[in-house]
Amino acid sequence: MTDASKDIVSVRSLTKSYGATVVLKGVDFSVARGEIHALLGGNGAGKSTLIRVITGTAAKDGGELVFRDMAGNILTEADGRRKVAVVHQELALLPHLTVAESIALPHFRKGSRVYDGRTAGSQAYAALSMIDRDFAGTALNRLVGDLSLHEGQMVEIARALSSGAELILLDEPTANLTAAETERLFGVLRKLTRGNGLSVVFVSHRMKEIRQIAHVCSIIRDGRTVVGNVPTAELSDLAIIEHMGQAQATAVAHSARPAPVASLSDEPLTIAETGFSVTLQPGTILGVAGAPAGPETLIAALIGAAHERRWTVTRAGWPDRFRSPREAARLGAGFVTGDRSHRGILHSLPIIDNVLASRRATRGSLFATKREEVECLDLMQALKVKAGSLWHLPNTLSGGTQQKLLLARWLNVPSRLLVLEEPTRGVDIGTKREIYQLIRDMATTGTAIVWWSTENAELLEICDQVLAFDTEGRSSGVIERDELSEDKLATLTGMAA
Amino acid sequence: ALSSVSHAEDRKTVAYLAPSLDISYWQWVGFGVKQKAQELGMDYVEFTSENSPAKQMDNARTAVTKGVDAIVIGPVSSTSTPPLLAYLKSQNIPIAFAGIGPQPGQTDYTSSVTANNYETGKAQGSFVCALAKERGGNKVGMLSLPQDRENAQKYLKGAQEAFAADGCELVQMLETRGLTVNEAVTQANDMLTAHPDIKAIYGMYDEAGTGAAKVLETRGLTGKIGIAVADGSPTTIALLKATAIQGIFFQEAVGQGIDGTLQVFNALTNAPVEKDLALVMPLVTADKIDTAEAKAVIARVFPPSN
Amino acid sequence: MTKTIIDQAGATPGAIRTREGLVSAYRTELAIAGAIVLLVLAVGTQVPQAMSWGNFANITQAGAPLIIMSLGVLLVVITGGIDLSVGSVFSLTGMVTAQAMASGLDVSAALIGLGVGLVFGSINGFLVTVAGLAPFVVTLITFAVAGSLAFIVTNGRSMPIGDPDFWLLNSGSLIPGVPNYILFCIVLLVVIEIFLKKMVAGRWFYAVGSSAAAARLLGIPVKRTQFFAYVASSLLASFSGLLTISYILNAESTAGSSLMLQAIAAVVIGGASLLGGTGTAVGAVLGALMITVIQNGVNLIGINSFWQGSVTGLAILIAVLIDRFSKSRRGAV
Amino acid sequence: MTKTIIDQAGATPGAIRTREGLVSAYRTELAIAGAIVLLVLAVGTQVPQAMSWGNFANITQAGAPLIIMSLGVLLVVITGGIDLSVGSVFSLTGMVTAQAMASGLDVSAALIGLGVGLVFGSINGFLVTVAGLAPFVVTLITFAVAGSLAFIVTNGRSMPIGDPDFWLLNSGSLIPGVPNYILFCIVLLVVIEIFLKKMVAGRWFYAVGSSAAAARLLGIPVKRTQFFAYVASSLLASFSGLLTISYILNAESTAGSSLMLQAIAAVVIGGASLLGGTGTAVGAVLGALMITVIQNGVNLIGINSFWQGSVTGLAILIAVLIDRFSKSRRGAV
Ligand SMILES: Nc1ncnc2c1ncn2[C@@H]1O[C@H](COP(=O)(O)OP(=O)(O)OP(=O)(O)O)[C@@H](O)[C@H]1O
Ligand SMILES: Nc1ncnc2c1ncn2[C@@H]1O[C@H](COP(=O)(O)OP(=O)(O)OP(=O)(O)O)[C@@H](O)[C@H]1O
Ligand SMILES: [Mg+2]
Ligand SMILES: [Mg+2]
Repeated sequence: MTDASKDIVSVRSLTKSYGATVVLKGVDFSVARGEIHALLGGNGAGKSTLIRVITGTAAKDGGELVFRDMAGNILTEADGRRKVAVVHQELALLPHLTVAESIALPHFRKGSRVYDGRTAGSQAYAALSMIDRDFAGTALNRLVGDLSLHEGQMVEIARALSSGAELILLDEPTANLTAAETERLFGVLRKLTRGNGLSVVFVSHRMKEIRQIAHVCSIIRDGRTVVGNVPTAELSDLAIIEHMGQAQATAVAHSARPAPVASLSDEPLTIAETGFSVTLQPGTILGVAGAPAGPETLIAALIGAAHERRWTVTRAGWPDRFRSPREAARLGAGFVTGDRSHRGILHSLPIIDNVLASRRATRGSLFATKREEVECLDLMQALKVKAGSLWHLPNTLSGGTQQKLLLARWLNVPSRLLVLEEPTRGVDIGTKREIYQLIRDMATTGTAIVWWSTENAELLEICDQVLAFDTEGRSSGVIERDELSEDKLATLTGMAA
Repeated sequence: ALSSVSHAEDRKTVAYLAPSLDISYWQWVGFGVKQKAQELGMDYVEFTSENSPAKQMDNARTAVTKGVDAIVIGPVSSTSTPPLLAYLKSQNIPIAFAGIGPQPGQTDYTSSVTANNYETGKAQGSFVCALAKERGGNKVGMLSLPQDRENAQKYLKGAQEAFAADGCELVQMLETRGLTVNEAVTQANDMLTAHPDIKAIYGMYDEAGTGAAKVLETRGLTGKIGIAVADGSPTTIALLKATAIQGIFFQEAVGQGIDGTLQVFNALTNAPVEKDLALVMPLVTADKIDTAEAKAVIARVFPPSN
Repeated sequence: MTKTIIDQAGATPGAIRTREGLVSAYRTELAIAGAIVLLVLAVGTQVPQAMSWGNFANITQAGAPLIIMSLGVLLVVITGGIDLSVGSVFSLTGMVTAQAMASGLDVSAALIGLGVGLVFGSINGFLVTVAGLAPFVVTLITFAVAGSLAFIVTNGRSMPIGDPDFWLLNSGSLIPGVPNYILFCIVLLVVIEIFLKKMVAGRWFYAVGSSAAAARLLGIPVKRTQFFAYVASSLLASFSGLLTISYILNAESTAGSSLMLQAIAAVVIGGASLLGGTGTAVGAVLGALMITVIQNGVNLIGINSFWQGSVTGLAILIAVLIDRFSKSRRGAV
Repeated sequence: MTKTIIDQAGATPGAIRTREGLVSAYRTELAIAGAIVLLVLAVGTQVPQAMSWGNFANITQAGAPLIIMSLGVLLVVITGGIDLSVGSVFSLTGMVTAQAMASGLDVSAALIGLGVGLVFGSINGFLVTVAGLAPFVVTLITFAVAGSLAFIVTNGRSMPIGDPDFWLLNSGSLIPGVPNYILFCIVLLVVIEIFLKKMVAGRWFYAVGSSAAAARLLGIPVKRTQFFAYVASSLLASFSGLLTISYILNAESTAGSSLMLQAIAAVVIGGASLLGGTGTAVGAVLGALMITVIQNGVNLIGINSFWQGSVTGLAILIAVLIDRFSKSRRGAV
């Protein structure tokens, strides 16, 4: 039977629309004290919207939202929300503030108080060091704007952890974390839920993580609850996927695929630094694994984004070094950024311009034609994008759907090299498989793919070889397909899987 | 009843086109136009050109669209007027200039009522030079109108000639941008800092005199450095009475409006018109300020409400 | 603990619309157009002549320079920049051209005038893209410098235009029956709107303004686009200045000083955001027209000059509130 | 330079910390201060009196209104907004106060003057936060309206200040030996700098300007902060207007018209970005001082006023290039 008094928050028949789009069509959802509750669903199911309604950033249209205190008494919504902390899917970063300030400032509720930098620093240090001690030791006075995406993610999590909230809502917090950081985060969450009765709502598209951390799960699909409060152990992976409405998604294991057509070119590509090199044949998929520092410099060199002197990229017909991403793009090196919100999406442009941007930049055509609309539509259907119109703005799309727009930019663009940073970040389980297939198809036409992922399972599934970096950012070796395993990756990257 | 309707239809309208509103001078010309128009049974409308000749032209066209019968204009500049005059001629509308005249060589206007800036500049230059000599020096400073205006150039030319003739040296001239007292205060301060030996100040516009007087007062130099100013306003008259400044060359703003309006009215009623009226700018000194003569002059300078 | 499992058939994903409705694409523009019509009608009830052909000619003639300048400013604003120098470039172009004519050059003096735009546009573009300075600061500097040069050229004197045929530039009719100033406005409007909407390089303007970082990674030539925007803006300001001296056959150092704020206001009223990434040529032109119509109306009604600022301010406020209100009713933010 | 000590053992966290040095915290400010000193020295070689105490008094006296206005504009700019209405509010405050005194009120007329700031600040704040209009448009409207009201109040006449003691506000000495105008500048500078650096609400200004959307998600009262910024800006503009009429004992409708662009320029020269999130009170004050010193120098040397714009523009350019260059040498962008 329901023991509602144990729930810290519960919603019933919740509805929410944006304009003509009905997003939540009657969601029931409740979180008990001390539990870690996975909130699951496909892209655009309404998870982030539900979180926004619970935290009050979006107003509900109808239904009931109840917060309770320890004794089970009903609180006002305003009082209830004070007990809630959240890490949004699109990070709420304040680029001009220091890390210490970003973490501590929101905890000072009253503007008339003195902002005590020292207390703020200790608070921030304490929270950050739970996830990464080294980072905490060096980051406090850095500007948030100078952080990488994954460092920014840690700042956000630290802020939530240090808020003293009784309920923490984490919307895909691990999408930008390395395996080791995820592991440490899970440790902290377990400790806090057990010891302090903290409740956690956890959104992720990574099945492995869900099984690791969540006691119970709820699944929403198309704005309705289809599974509510079921122990995670009671549901098989397949059942979960089915409830999400993605039954067609089959687990395609790495299968032998036809040799690359190599129509574009037979030139191999050699990536080298002092005392190390790896050659990439057309049509191969090179995975990149390890702490972000190493892959970041390699990728910057591959696409000409920074004046990177450490790496040389050699290929007949290409210069020693790209001077700009534009030069790279025109010579056939495409790139999907991992920082969707700040370096990927063009927020004020409609979907069609977002999708076609790289085609237009590289093709050298003068006019944006009507034919492009058809092309765009095809791409969106290939990626199962849920949208009302090609002319809607990207911020009307769910996080995972926006990610698909980034991928669509380079899909089927004849390129010699495609560099992907976490291309499936935030993409749901069903579509992920299809993306793997689409990328493999591209490889088959001769495109060399560089795929950076922090999700080892993904690398194992799709890559022909994997280049590993250690935690110091040094390349620690290439693993060939036959030797690829979680253990081997863990040893070379210095990070436990 | 019929006659009153036909009377209303007969009523003429005069439009006043001011170059800008940032100087009270142009407001006072407007006052004169309005006053005279009432007297003559005409309606009055006004437009502002924001120092832009294009806006001035557009204003004229709007006025014609609106159905005005005559125009009194303080032009943005003399050279800005030829197409305007051509247009008004084609519409058969009489136009009188006030304050600033038409471009030399133009003839298609009804009347031009201006101050004789060159002569005034000469007279004021002599007066300022005399002030300096009374105070035991021959160095003078000038707070000038922006030298992009013809009237300012003429004042300056006259003044320079007078200085040369009378043996005075113009050691510094600073031009205003904003025509505010505050700016004049800053400029007078800076001028006296750079040239402490200045003995008299030539103020080319009213706010310049007010600002210079303010600075002298702060520095305890009132009377020790002479000030003469052109234009005249209640503020400078008060300063003159307090002997904070020594002389005002009155420019008859209201008078120019009155005279200009009368000339266009004459043109409309086929009465004889006077084409070029160059009004002298009478000097009034502190001892003469309360005479009937001076009062008659002041009535033609600014509206009584001021 | 409540445990629920509901099963439902997979929802069919709705069809994606590919056509952009004209009404929704130009919603802001329609709102302003409506506001303009209302304004004209309101003035017309007071002053019947407001609705005459003569007055429409007045409005277009008076508005043409602002319209053209606003189109240039729009290009910069779309890329996320701002151009404060346009009014000064406008004045300086007039002075330089008039001076060149006075020293004996024929109509080719106009090319020298356009050269002013080219030079200042390039300086703006250079300082923004290569030196990496903030657009506001850069164009504030060129605003001051060009404004000061406009006085220096002729030592402050205003200059009549000697060449009697020069008025043909503004008031002649390349196409019989259509005065040039209208022709130029229409051609520029159409060319720029098509460029922005339909040409790849035009879409780059929006991409750069939307996120310069993202645009760079996409292989879009960010700096070249920005540079081009500043040059185009200055050139259009120059051209607008030429058109004006051709209209009144006189060049004045202060001719453009009130235009800069008006042009930016026109662009913003027309729906562009100063944060970049939005705005249309149609909107900018309508914004400029709206400002012109307000000024015309204020003059026709004979509102005391002192009140003009207040009336203009309130009219703009009402226009942007209407736009804002129509937006929020449709749920968009 | 930032010195970083990594706490490996975690034994005594209190003793180990990272510290931001004063020099690096105020790097831009130091660069401007240096530029100001250089400017004064350069003018001094031409006009020795430039280095006199009298001239320093001139500069502070002339600069005080701009300094105070710039501090207000800074608050708005930090939150990512802009305030174009300050010059008009400055003028209107003067006219209203003078008129109130003329109609018999005593020094309490000054409170009515500040009321002008309060009203216009609230209107700006309301339209930006509640109506959600763009700050540029909102303050352009209030710029026009307040500017027009400044004429309407006295029907265009300038007004002398009747009360002979009113000059004490500006030139009296609440603290013996320190004229009030200097006192006000220093007190406002210190209060605002401490507020911005050390108070939670002050940090909110930076958070809001850094990213209003993120700040909102973090529970920071974005609208309240913005509203407060506009009110503070208008109030300081009003106060600055009072100080000016108290100095010259005369109120004019156009008194503030040149100040708005100067105040924004001061803030930007002082290192604030118009995109929000950065800027210091010290920087804004130095920026305002720099502009004042340039004008003073131009007047002292007696440079033809036509050249003032060019000289000022180039000086600003050099200042921002020095700042920019010193930044990129340190690797920051
Ligand atoms: N501001 C908005 N305007 C219109 N529609 C919106 C808006 N925000 C979200 N939506 C729509 O609401 C639906 C649910 O979005 P939501 O972000 O909650 O999905 P989600 O479950 O978090 O997906 P993901 O896993 O991709 O993050 C989507 O179809 C999206 O297009
Ligand atoms: N590397 C570190 N190891 C352990 N604790 C640290 C470390 N860095 C900072 N802290 C903690 O954070 C506190 C504040 O650090 P911070 O550098 O912000 O201080 P601060 O610069 O002196 O503050 P203020 O902003 O007042 O100048 C320190 O007193 C310490 O408790
Ligand atoms: Mg989501
Ligand atoms: Mg600190």
